[in-house]
Amino acid sequence: MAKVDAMMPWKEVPLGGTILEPGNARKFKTGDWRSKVRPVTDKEKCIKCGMCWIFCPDMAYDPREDGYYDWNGTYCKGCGICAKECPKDAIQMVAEGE
Amino acid sequence: MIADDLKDFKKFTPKTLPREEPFVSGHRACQGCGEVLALRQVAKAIGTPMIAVSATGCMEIISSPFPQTAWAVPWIHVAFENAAAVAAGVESGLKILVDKGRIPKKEIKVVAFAGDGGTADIGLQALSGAMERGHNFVYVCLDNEAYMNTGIQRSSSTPYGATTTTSPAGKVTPGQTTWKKNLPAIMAAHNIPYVATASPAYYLDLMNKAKKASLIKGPAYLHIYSSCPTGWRHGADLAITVSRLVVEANIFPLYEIEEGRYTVRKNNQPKPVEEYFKTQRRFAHMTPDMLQTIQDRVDRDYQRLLQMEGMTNPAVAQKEKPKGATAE
Amino acid sequence: MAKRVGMEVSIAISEAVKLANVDVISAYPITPQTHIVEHLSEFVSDGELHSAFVPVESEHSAMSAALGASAVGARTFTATSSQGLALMHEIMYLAASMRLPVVMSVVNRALSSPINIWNDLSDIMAERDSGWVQVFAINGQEAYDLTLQAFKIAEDPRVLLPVAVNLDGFILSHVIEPIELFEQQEVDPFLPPYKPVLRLDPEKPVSMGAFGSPEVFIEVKKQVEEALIGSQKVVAEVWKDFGQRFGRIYKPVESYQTKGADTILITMGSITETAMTAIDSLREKGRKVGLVHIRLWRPFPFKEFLQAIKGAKTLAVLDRALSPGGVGGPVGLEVKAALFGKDERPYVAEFVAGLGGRDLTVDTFIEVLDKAEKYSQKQKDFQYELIGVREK
Amino acid sequence: MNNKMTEVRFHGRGGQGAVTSAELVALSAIDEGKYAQAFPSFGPERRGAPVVAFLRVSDHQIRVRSKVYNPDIVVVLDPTLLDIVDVAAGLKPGGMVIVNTAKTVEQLRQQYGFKGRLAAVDATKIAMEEMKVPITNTTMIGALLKAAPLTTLAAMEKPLDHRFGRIAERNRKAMERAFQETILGE
Repeated sequence: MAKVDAMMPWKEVPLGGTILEPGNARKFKTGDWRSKVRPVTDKEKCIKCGMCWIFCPDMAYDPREDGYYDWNGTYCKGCGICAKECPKDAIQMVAEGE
Repeated sequence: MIADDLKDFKKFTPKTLPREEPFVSGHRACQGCGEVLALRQVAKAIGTPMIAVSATGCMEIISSPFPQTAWAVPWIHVAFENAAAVAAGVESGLKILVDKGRIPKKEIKVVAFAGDGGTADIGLQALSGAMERGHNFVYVCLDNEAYMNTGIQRSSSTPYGATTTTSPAGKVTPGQTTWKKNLPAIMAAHNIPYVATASPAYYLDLMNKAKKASLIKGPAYLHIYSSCPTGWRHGADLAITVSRLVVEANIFPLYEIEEGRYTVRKNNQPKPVEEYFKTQRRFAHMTPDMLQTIQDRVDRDYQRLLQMEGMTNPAVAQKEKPKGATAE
Repeated sequence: MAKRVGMEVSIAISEAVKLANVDVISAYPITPQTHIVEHLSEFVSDGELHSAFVPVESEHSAMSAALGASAVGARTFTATSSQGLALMHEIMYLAASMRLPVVMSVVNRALSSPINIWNDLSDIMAERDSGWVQVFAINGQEAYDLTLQAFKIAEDPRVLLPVAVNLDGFILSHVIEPIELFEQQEVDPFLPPYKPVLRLDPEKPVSMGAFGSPEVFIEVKKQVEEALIGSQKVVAEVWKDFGQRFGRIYKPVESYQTKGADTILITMGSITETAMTAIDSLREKGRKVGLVHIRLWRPFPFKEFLQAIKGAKTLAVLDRALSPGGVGGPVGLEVKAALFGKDERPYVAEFVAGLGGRDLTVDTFIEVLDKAEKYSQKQKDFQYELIGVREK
Repeated sequence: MNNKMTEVRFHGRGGQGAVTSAELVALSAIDEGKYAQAFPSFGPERRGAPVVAFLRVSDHQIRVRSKVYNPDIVVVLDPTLLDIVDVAAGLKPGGMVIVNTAKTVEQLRQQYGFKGRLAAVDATKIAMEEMKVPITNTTMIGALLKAAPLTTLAAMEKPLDHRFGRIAERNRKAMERAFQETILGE
């Protein structure tokens, strides 16, 4: 559904309906779109190849200095591509809420 | 000559991929969208400074629900059929403002993004004009093989036999009755310096081609396979699976055309096309003779590509002896 | 000091565009506007005008490229007519709502079918609701002046709306007549370089043309409407400034011999000058007639218009575009609407004439004025009359 | 003339068929000679994104065409929506929220603090058992009809057959089980 905060007095709408804050879609929690499962990475099996990071349509893996990748539940929509593509099967799709 | 444009081009390796994300999280694409993944990889490879131009379509809608935008770079969308023309205006405007000293000289990459409908159908005229005029920009066609934003209607890029809401599998006609329009060949016919096809499963190949396209002075065209779970009726986790299979079956061969010279990624032991069609319910009604028709034509088209390479790029053609299917 | 020369009006317009030091010209040929862009291409190729000439492949792309260029902060010009303007229609609305101050010459020509390359106002009247500021020239000097002024109006931060300068195809665009050409150093103080409020800039990224849900669409449209209505004040300022610098005063509505006039003819565009001669000849015969022509069509100058026709018993509106199945033409509709709430209202006789280049002679105007007065006496109840139709 | 009209709002996610639920009930009610109206909340529906659909059923002609802001009944096809969407927004006094959930009515009331009338059914379990897919749109129709007799289970057969053909029977079974198993809390 359309974001409620699209409502604003007409004088406050930026010129021509332009969006002035680049990349402010980050404020939107697409993680709410997960309904059934989420990916969980087994650090033992992970070889830091970055497939989960480069194949994620929602950029829901944040590279860490030590080479591992942190899963970001705020954005992950639970599609399961990362689990499918992980060469070491280190990522399992686990039921939400557990 | 693109050789000097690319003289300091260094290929990406898995460990040297840029961290920057010109396109950020929070966009409203469906779960497991292959097109937004392709877009992300292209934007990441090209990097900043960049000005992005979108045609109307899924990527434009999911990335700009006012007041939020997934674009961290300057972005403009005007209409469905004019991404190439708007990009031409942006590029011309930047060039003249630099010439007149009104803005500092900077290598700003102008990149147009459109779907297959926006490119092969309604936007073809503006695209042809911009290419012929030689504007310095990259045009990226994210091909999800139908009009997905309006609810999966057929386009000229919908593959033969696929069902869509306007090419349904009926008793008389079994889905799309026409063969996929060959956009890369049409773009090559404009004698532009760079044309390439890519698939997000082969992300290094894709990102290297995107980088090369952005470095080349003049127009460049990227045609990128973009899977769509909603429109193709496949699992949300299969974007990369189908993006790899389509290449392994030679249905979507990967190649570059640099100043008319073809360089084809060889795959002389392709998987049967049926293995690809099995993964998506849009092909569920495929009959054996349709499969055979497709297999024959896929094989023939692949041979033609090799012949084009032989004619236009003999050095490369000889160098590579035919080998088995090469994984990335 | 300005130089007086004989020049084809289209060429004069390209001279004005050169003086404006335009950054990007997106051009596509269509009779009768083509001389403008042809001449501009010569300036550019000779280095007389430092701008990017983009020979696009269609008018749809002409307007699209113009938007792209304007979005990066370039001063942008294009020109078109008839079918070309119709092909731009989709993007006209976006230019206004995205607040991109493109300037366009519209060399007015009939809309097909039948295909007809001659003059009437059907093309621009089909863009009435696009949100553009729209002005009309009645002679070559005006076309030249209005083009220069258009950039200053469009780029004013209080406006930031595209401006269409209308001139009649052939009967004005292709006429050689005296034009006073300005010097560059006279114009530069009047028209400084374009300073955009918003532009596509990697240093400060923005997203233009976003997807507007029901929650915000009306608010964006309200902004455009306020800018368009508010632009009349800016237009007046620009015309005042122009008058002080160059001596010619422009007003949204101009009156001609309307003092003590019972019947006033309402016209737009260059036929106005022919009509003035008809007014003169009738005045000599003691007829109490006058003329009012509308220069600023959008935003419509209601106050000035009502002031100009005060005291008239009869208005004879001469439309150059037909609104089929309705009240005749768009100008008649606007005039009747403007008068509707007023307690003291003249009789309005609505005529549509000169479609598709049918020549409007002095006699035609006399015929219109005579009919208007006759119908007014009888308080004839009719929607409109199409002038010059061959019955037999 | 009391225009006895029932307004229902369905909450689901893109691709779960919330609007199909509304449409099938409307078709069935119309078959019975009543007046009905069903429509989605128009907008770009993306797979996974929260969406709503609306249904109105009445004995008299329905002329209001805006969205349903004050529903008599809310039907929630996907329990995970409870955390992110205020499903009870605008609920009429005495209105009821029907939720597809494995939880009991008490647990729901406790976890989400629902004040109004509440009903629960594990439609996902029923759908998996009867139809082998976790699609709950037809199943939840059973729950809705338990809460409000907008149409009858019998009348639902025709629209189900028309829409689902050979797999209509499974949908009908799941709908009927939901009708039986829905617990109408207070």
